[in-house]
Amino acid sequence: MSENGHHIVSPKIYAAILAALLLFTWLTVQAAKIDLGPWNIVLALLIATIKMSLVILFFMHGKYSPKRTQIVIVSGFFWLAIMLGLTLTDYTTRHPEPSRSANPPAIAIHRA
Amino acid sequence: MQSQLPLYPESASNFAPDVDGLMLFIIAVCIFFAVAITIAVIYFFFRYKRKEPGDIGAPIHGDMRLEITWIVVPFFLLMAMFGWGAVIYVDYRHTPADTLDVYVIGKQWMWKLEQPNGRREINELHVPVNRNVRLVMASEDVIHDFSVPAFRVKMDVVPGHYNTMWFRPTKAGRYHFFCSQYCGTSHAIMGGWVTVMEPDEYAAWLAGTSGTSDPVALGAKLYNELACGTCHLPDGKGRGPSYNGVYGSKVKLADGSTVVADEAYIRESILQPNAKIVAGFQPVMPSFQGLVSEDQILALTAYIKAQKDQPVPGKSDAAAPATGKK
Amino acid sequence: MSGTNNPGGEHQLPREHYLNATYGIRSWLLTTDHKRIALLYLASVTFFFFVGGIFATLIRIHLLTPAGYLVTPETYNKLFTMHGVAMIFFFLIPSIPAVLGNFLIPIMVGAKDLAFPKINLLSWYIYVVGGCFVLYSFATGGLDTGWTFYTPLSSIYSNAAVTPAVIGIFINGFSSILTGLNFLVTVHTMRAPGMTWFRLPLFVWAHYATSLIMILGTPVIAITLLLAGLERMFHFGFFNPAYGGDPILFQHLFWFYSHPAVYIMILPAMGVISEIIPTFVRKPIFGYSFIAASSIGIAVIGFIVWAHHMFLTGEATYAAIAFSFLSYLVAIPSAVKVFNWTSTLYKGSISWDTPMLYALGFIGLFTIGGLTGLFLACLGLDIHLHDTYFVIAHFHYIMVGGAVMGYVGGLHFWWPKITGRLYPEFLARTAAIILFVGFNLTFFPQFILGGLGMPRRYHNYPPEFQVLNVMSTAGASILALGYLLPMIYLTWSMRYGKIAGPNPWPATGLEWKTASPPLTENFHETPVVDWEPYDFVHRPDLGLTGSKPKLPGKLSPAHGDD
Amino acid sequence: MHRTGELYGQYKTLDQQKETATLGMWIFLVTEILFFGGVFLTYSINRHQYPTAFGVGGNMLDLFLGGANTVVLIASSFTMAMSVWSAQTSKKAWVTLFLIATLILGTVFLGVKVVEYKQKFDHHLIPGHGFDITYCSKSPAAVCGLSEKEHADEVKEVKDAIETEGGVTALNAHAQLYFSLYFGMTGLHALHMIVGAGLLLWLILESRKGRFDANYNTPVENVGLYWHFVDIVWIFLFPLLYLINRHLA
Repeated sequence: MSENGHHIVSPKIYAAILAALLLFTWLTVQAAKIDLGPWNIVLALLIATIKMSLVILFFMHGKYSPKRTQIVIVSGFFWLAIMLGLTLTDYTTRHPEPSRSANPPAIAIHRA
Repeated sequence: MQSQLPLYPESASNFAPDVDGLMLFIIAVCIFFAVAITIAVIYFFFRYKRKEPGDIGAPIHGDMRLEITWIVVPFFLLMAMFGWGAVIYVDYRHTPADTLDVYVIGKQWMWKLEQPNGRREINELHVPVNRNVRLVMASEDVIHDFSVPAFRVKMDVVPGHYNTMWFRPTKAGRYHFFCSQYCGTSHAIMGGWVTVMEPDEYAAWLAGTSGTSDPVALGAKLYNELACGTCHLPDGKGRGPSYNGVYGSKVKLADGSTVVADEAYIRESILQPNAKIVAGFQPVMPSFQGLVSEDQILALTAYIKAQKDQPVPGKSDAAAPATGKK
Repeated sequence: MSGTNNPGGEHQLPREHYLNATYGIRSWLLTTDHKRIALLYLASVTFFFFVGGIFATLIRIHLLTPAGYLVTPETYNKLFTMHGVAMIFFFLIPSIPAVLGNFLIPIMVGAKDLAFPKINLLSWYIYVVGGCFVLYSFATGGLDTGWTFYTPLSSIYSNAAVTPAVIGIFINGFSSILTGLNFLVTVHTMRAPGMTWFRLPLFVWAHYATSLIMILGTPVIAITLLLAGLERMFHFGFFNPAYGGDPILFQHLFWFYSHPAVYIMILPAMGVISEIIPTFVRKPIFGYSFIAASSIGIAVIGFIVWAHHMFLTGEATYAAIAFSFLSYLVAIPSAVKVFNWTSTLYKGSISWDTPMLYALGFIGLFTIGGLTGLFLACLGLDIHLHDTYFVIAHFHYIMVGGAVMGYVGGLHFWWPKITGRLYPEFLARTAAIILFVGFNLTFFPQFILGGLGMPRRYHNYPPEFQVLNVMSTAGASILALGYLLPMIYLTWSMRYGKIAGPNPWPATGLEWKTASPPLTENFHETPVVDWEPYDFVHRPDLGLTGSKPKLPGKLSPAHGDD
Repeated sequence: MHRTGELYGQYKTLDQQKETATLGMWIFLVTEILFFGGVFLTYSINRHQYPTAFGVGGNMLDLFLGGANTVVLIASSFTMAMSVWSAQTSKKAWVTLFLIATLILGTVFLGVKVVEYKQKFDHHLIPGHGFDITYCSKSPAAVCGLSEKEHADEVKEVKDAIETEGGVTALNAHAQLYFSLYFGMTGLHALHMIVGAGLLLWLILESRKGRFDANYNTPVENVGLYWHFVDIVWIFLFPLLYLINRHLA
């Protein structure tokens, strides 16, 4: 970027991205109305990720940025993944316990 | 109990020898490295003290073999510590099947413990020697932590979770237990004693009289302490309905339906007062969620039950007297 | 002073420098000069060090007797909480980065200022505003949640002034973020010609790693405390068990920042030590690239170990095993640093100047602090030692023995650069020794107390623990004296100290190539770097003419393996 | 305020100055990712625990308003991108125009958000003592502006949820978690929008003076980056908050 001047993205691409984003928005609303079991959330997040990538790559010029900027962007998401991923290792491998609920657990203890 | 300057706690459970062995290993490794580095530093410090103001040192930039050595050797030592520690921890987190279960409730700032036969204790825990004991622990308010240094065990007591821990006492005696997770003002006095007894002594102790007091009296005390009486007047003319004769009766609600005033209804009325509003009253009562414990709800329920035979105040309206809402 | 590049003549202060460029209170409060901002930070972190220090003193006096000597339990709880909050968020985290880092990083990389000077000033103001909120909380009811703010104690049950404190720390976080952002961008884009990545001083590498943690970790503590604050203020529920929320989740989020935050405190101190040692040993640092890489390694691995604070919360066994393993990995880069520093001493020409005493003290204390971390990372031992005084002793060895020793040592080392004057050497050496002795006497007994099972945050304790507690309190009084001394003679030397000259030690870094104190724009013209870091052999400009030992034929492994 | 393309003292070249500003902005956005990451994590864990209550809560949001807002925000991202393009190609009048369009769209978004918040308030969905997830299902359909069919669906859904959660108390508690997160997440997002709107206002005033052209457009570009980032946050909030278990309704 600093060496070869500034990349200018043409309005045509912007318009195309706008159209794609709107299409995906419609798609995600439609997909949500169908019962796919656990896949609903996966699909919704997948579509959101695609939309995000489009915004970053084109609206935010991520595709045309110098490598250093791209590394910064990727490392942001990498650290987010560390935070989510490692915390979920705890939650997904816990032994099933009596459900946490609004009532203090003393109840079950008295029943026991 | 011990000399003036104790250096290590007593060893009184199955975990103590394991933990102490590991502790000795890590202490040995640490002392080796700490002493080696200290000696090296002090030796170099005197050996290479500057002689002339303009002197400079030998231009040594590094050595790859040394770097690799002091990455690889510590790595294996560290893995040994990790592995050994993990073995003990896995053992600690996997309770054996044949345990004596004691229920532990932590609340600001006391421990309530309940033996398998229902015998209750406050800030005291009696367990038999050489028997696997499991503590099933819950908190009524904030996070606490049940810690017995002589057993080398501790575990957080978290509201909304059941945490369990286990140990096998190996030596009769009395040992401190502490609350080890900071829990507010009197955190430091939230502790007590674990008494490890011979099995026959324990059996005799367990068979002794229970420590619980009369729930009705307890409920009456709470009725005063929580100022229930400022609204729930016995004559039914307060802002809330009277308790008299309410237990077991049918209560007419503001939405026109009726419910039977049973335990569940009383409990709900204490915790979610606005869920069912008695006809003729306003939804003004605050929730007592978090203010009263389950023990106390039981006591209050017992107290309300005891008012069953009291005369119902006001006009007696066929099946549904204007009562019933706490 | 041993060794000077101008042995004959007396030095003069430069005619114009950053301190006398402009005058008046406005010229300080509206300055964008990184050096002046550093001094603003110096004043404010010193203030908070005093506040935290007074709380610490009261704590130690209170613990003289088993029943507690001085204050009520409520007050005691507030004392240790406020001690922690003041020291961690308002002294340790900003100390070296915001004072020494701010002053030195632009000069070390050969720039006129940081990349964003106005943002730099803004971050000081943010710090002050955050500090005011926290002081307001201290003054109006105090804070009794522990510096960890564990829910639901902090969000539901505490009756103290938690809300302003949480807001203050939230605000202060942005100061940290902006400082880190400024350093990162400066190191990337503002380096002088010839200042390649592997010619950067290790101090800059350490701050680069620190900045990574600041920008990646701090936003998480900000959002965490914000959520806890919302829970407290508006009956929202995020972690509230009454709504079915999970208090353990708060701890995950909290430690995601607060464990790496330990490295925010220690990494810059390691950077300071990596500067002091080669200067006073007059030889290149042993294993430059390994020390640089280990800083980055600590920053990265430091992010994936946080749940070792939670082994006993009911965390899943598998997760605990994974986090214990990762925690042991972070010990390796720390060990690499210690071994390399020690090896640097070999065949050096070691002077016994004050900064060097601090550096050696640092190596000793950090080694003990680091090694006792191995006990706590160990799953089996943590069951016994978690939340006892062992933990207190361990992290004070790292934070006071490590970070504060590094900070005070660094202040001495760069004091001539900052003020243009030397401190009184004899007093300084005395203070360094007093600090070392007082520190060990204060905190070593606490390891034993922890082993005995004395829980932390106790305002009273069983009588059998008294002897050790008295020892600790005695040490604390020596330690307090040790801190007062530098405070006095450093202030004295600002006016009456001997004029230092541009490079009194002499040292090899770019900061010693400019005047002491430096110009407002640091250098008359942009410097060009054509030497390797810590190279004394090819630097005739340092004026070192004495003999140098011959290069050894091969290194003796006898010393290397310790 | 500096003149167009002025070089600050600490930089050597304009290129360096621009590069520095852009890098700084991206690093700031990385901290924002982690900032929002914290709430997203809180959301994920709680949703993982209470899928039913979160489903019920999600279905009480207005899908039409949420969807419309998504469209509005995406459109504003487009106009923002276009204003950057206009600056890069020195079409000075268009810069201002597109910035104004962006600001208007952003304001519309915030307006719709206010309408939604008001609706939640009326429906007793603000966490706290007055919270009652069953309010709309207990009340006649017209109270919450539902059609008879929608109302019947909601009654059934709430009834089923009470059964699954083991009582109305539990459902209310867990639904409060959902609405705490709803207000926390959308509130934080709205706060970022407000900051963004302030920045846009500043840019519009500057742009009217003709400041931004092919030589100097860093502020437009960097505010643009920020605005797109805020858009991205919403791209995730929309499905997570509005669309979860929509198929059950």
